[in-house]
Amino acid sequence: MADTLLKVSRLHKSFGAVMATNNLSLDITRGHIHALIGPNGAGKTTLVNQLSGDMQADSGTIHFLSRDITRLKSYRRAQMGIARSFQITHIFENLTVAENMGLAICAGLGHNFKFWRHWRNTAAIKSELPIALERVDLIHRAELTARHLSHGEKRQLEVGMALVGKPELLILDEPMAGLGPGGTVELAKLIKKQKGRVTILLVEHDMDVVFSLADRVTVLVYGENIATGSPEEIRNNPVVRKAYLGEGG
Amino acid sequence: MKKLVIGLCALGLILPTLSFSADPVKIGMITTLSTKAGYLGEEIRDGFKLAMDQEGGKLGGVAVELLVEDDGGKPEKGKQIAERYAQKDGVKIMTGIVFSNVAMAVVPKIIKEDVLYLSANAGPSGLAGSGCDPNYFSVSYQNDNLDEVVGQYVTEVGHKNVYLLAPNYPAGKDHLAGFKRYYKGTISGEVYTKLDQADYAAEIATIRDAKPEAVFFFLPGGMGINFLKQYAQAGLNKTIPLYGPAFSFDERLLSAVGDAALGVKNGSQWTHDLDNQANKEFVAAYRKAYNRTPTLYASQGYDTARLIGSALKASGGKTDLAVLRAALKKADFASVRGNFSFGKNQHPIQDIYIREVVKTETGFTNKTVKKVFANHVDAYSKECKM
Amino acid sequence: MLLIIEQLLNGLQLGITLFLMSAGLTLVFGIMQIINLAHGSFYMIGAYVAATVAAYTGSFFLAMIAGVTAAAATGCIVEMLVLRHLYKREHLDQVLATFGLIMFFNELVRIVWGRQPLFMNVPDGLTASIELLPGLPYPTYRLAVIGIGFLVAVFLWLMFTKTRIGMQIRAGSTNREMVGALGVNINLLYTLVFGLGTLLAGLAGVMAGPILAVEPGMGESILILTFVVIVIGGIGSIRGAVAGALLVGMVDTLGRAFLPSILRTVLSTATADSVAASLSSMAIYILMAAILVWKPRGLFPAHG
Amino acid sequence: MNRKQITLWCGAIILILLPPFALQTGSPYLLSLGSRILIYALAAVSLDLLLGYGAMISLGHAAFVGVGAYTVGILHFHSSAAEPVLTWPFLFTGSDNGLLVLPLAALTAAFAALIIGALCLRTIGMHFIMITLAFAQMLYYFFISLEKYGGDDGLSLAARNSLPGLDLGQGSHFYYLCLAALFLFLFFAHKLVNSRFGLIIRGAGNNDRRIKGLGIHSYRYKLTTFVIAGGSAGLAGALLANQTEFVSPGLMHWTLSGELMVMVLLGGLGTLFGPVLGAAVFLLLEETLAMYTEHWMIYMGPFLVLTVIFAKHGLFGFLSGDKEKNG
Repeated sequence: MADTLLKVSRLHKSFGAVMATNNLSLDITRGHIHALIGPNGAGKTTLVNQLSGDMQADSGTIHFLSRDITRLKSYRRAQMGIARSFQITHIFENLTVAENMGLAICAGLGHNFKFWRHWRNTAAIKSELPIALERVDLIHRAELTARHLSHGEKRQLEVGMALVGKPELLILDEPMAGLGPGGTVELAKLIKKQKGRVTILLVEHDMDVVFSLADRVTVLVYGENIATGSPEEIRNNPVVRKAYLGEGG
Repeated sequence: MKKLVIGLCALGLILPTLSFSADPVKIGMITTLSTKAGYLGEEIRDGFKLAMDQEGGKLGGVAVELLVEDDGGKPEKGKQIAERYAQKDGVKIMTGIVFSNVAMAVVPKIIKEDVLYLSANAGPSGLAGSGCDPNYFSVSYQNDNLDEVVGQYVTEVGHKNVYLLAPNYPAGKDHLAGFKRYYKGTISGEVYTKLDQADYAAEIATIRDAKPEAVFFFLPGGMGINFLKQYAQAGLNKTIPLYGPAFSFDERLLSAVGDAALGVKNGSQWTHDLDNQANKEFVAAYRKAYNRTPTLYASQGYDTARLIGSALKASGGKTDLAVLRAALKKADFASVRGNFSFGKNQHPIQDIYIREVVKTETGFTNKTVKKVFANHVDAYSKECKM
Repeated sequence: MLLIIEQLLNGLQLGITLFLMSAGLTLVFGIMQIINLAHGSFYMIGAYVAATVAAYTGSFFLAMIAGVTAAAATGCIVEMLVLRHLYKREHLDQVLATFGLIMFFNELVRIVWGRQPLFMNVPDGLTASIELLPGLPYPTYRLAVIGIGFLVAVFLWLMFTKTRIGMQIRAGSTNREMVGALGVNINLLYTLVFGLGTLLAGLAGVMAGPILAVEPGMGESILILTFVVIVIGGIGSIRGAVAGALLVGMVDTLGRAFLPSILRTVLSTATADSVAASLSSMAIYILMAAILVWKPRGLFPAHG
Repeated sequence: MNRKQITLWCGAIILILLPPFALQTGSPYLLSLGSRILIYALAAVSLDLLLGYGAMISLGHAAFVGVGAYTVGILHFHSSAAEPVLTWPFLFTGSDNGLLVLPLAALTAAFAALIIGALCLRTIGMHFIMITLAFAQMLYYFFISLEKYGGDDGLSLAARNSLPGLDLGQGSHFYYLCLAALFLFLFFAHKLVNSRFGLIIRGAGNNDRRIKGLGIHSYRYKLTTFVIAGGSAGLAGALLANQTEFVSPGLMHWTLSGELMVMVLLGGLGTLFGPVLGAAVFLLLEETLAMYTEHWMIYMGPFLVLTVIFAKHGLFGFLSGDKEKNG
């Protein structure tokens, strides 16, 4: 393994009798777009939550940049360079678009106990904010309260916020969910632009998107990693076809 | 909404300018009408009003206007009301405060600002001793009086040891101190409970275990109801007699306690069965007006009003403080307590009785048992430098 | 020794009374996700109506039916008129609206029944004491309260684990929209849950009537205590309410019973008495703070 | 000038011109009522920082008002009883000097907020509401049993604190002190909520999970806000003690916390200036209703319920036409 960014070994997580994550191991290579697919209830979001630190694993380890992060809190992982978007849109609905993005920039600045100066007047924010807004095509919406954005724009904003901190690993949890065809195309373009610049773990239902974007694909069924490989390998893997693609068509 | 705001603002601005138009002498009553103790203020107010109504809105032949406001038992609120009465309404005579802590917050300040205060209930020691003042009169009692009488009585009855119970706040400690001043036996236990406590099972079990000859308690209002009921339910009222000051045994409270208080002896400066002409008239008129037997609080409100009447008569309706003070000091009115005069600290010198809770066809009430103190002077009088 | 047993029993009894009160509140908190400061008002209404009916009819049973019904009916009306508008609002709005309701109900009671406390007698047949052990008499009525508390706990447990409506209610607490989609009339369901919660509050009020003063504002004295109970136990959990209530009942009772004598061994009598009094009045709040620092979601958190 | 600015300027001018008006019309009571409104407004604005920006629904804010008030009361008690507060590590005999006492009151309250907040902020949602309530009750009972300082009876102050160049015993001087405190705090709070710190607090109030996802440890920011709000509530308490010349545990009772919340919501949550209006309307309403009927709560209660249900943006939102919170 040349350059493994994230290494998951023998991860377990159960809720009562339900095994949400079952002896799961997974390597993500730096620079790849690594897709995670699986039927509903396969435990994709549970896995993502454990990677981001929103949930603690029962056993097993997670290494990031060769450091054991299994027990670290979510904000510490974020500081190390793991950014995530949420399945259900998770932006600051009551703040403006610019403030949302500003917050994401602040997060990268670290020391934020600045009580006096208007947040826009920080040099770093002044220079970065327009670029970050431009990147996700929201500069014309900057002063709108985020809750008034369209669904697709909210997604763009969310991905944009995740990108601001120049994360090592970006976890996108079903970013296309609920988007119309137009929105999906826009967002796929946005993700493709990031390819090579940032490692992405993409949890996605839309197979066309997955197979067009991903370098590697992992298939999750009942919390188990049943296959990992290139899109081509996965497409032709008989186990996967039976367990998953056979059902979904 | 906007109109309401504007209206309120306008009201706030207009009201102060209206205050100097009326002729009658204004009397400001700050009392407790809400919270659990709301009925205390109601009694005082109704007693006071009765005296006014008997003269057709006058006291001592002088037209008076009674302003009443609820302090909610909060000292801060009491202060606000007093301030408004004094500054906005130009009130020179105030009365009505139920609780000592409210009185201690309100009275020292207003009597410095040329207002007469006549207490119709609270008689804290802080205003009876070195804190006495020419502008302050207590028409009711000094707080400890009603405990002192029980202390004396319990000694006379011959109980060798007594268990004491009061809420954990300064008034609770004062009341127990009053009892101890005249009680000569030993104290077998002294327990302070949480203010506003509801359940007394733990204390009652401890009392049963301590086996005292008698229990003295000061638990005013609802706390007293809870304790009396639970004490009787535990069956202790048959073995260890209870004693207390009148505050847990007024007629309105007794109706809520029921049989549980029967036979309990308590100390008071007044009971509705006292045999004097003024009292008979008062009790009859009160029952007619409000359809209930007056409590000691009502009697205090009534006496306060009549005392003010006597002073207004002497001053001819003028609010000249020096004249009013001199007239008040004479206590030239027929008190429903019979014997009544002011000591040098302007607290009452009066007879104090032990009475017993009985059941009559009209409900639960008190019956006078014995006059224990005649012309009793409170313990703080000698500290007063007036 | 006997004293210790008696005090433990007292603690149990206080705990059960608190449970009666908390059960309804934890239902409303946990299932409807709504903060109801006015829960004590329904307790008060139950007690007032029961005391009035008892005074007219002399029957405790009728009084109980009337008190419980009145509390539940008022609860349903309040749910339909006020709370229904607040489910999707923030907790803050709920706090304020129910704060307003407290003011309203306290004053209403004062207007309707007057300011003085009401009387309510112990039901006939329960007035005496039972000798549990030689030298340990215990008031029969208090034993009855313990019994009713047990019945309510069992009833609630059965309802939530064994009946269809119980399942629907629990499902409704996790996902309001989903249950609605399944064809359950969610508005009606919530009215019923709130009615049940206030019914339990009313029952607690009726049961407390013969022991405690029936007076305006009686709800608030016990309200704060029940908050402590359900927060310690874990909001929305019946099991937690039982555990929290017993814990609070025990700590409060035993603190009051034994702290003074324990402290007297190390301090002078007067100091011990006043320190003990302060400590025991703060004891349950200290307990609550300690538990929440240790387990921020209470002892038995309801979800997840 | 837009409608919001006009509203603000009108409010400021009315507040500044009240004393001359009161003196002109011979109604000194207006001044003490005004001072009280300003003090409650200060407490309500500080609570708005928690409620409206950080979404920390504290039902124990009155505790800090009480701590501030007691600082004034206790220092006065010691200075007049000539009994030192501290003999170690240095001798401190208590004080009536406002330059010392008022900041000290704010600091003491801030310190109390630091400890209480550090524990309470471990919880969220309903638990947070309840635990703040419990801590306030704890302090309430603590001060009730504090016999030395009057317990339930409270402490009376013989006179207000002294400040160089001012005579606080005079209604107008005291009024302007309160007004200055309120204006300064409003200015500071306005700066605060628009700073980077404020941005993070608003974000945490809006979506705490997302803030953590961004790698920001929101606990420290929330705690800092809690301390700032507690400290300024303490200052309000210190002023209130001076205004009534009296302190008692009643200041910490949870119903006062509830009333402060009412003021915030009535005026407009997350608007900073709204709570000032809310405090004014609430106190005036209480005052006027109580004059006309002793059953004023029967009107106040439903009024609150209706305000919550219908006036989502509070009175300030209504007057200024500003419908977005956190603006």
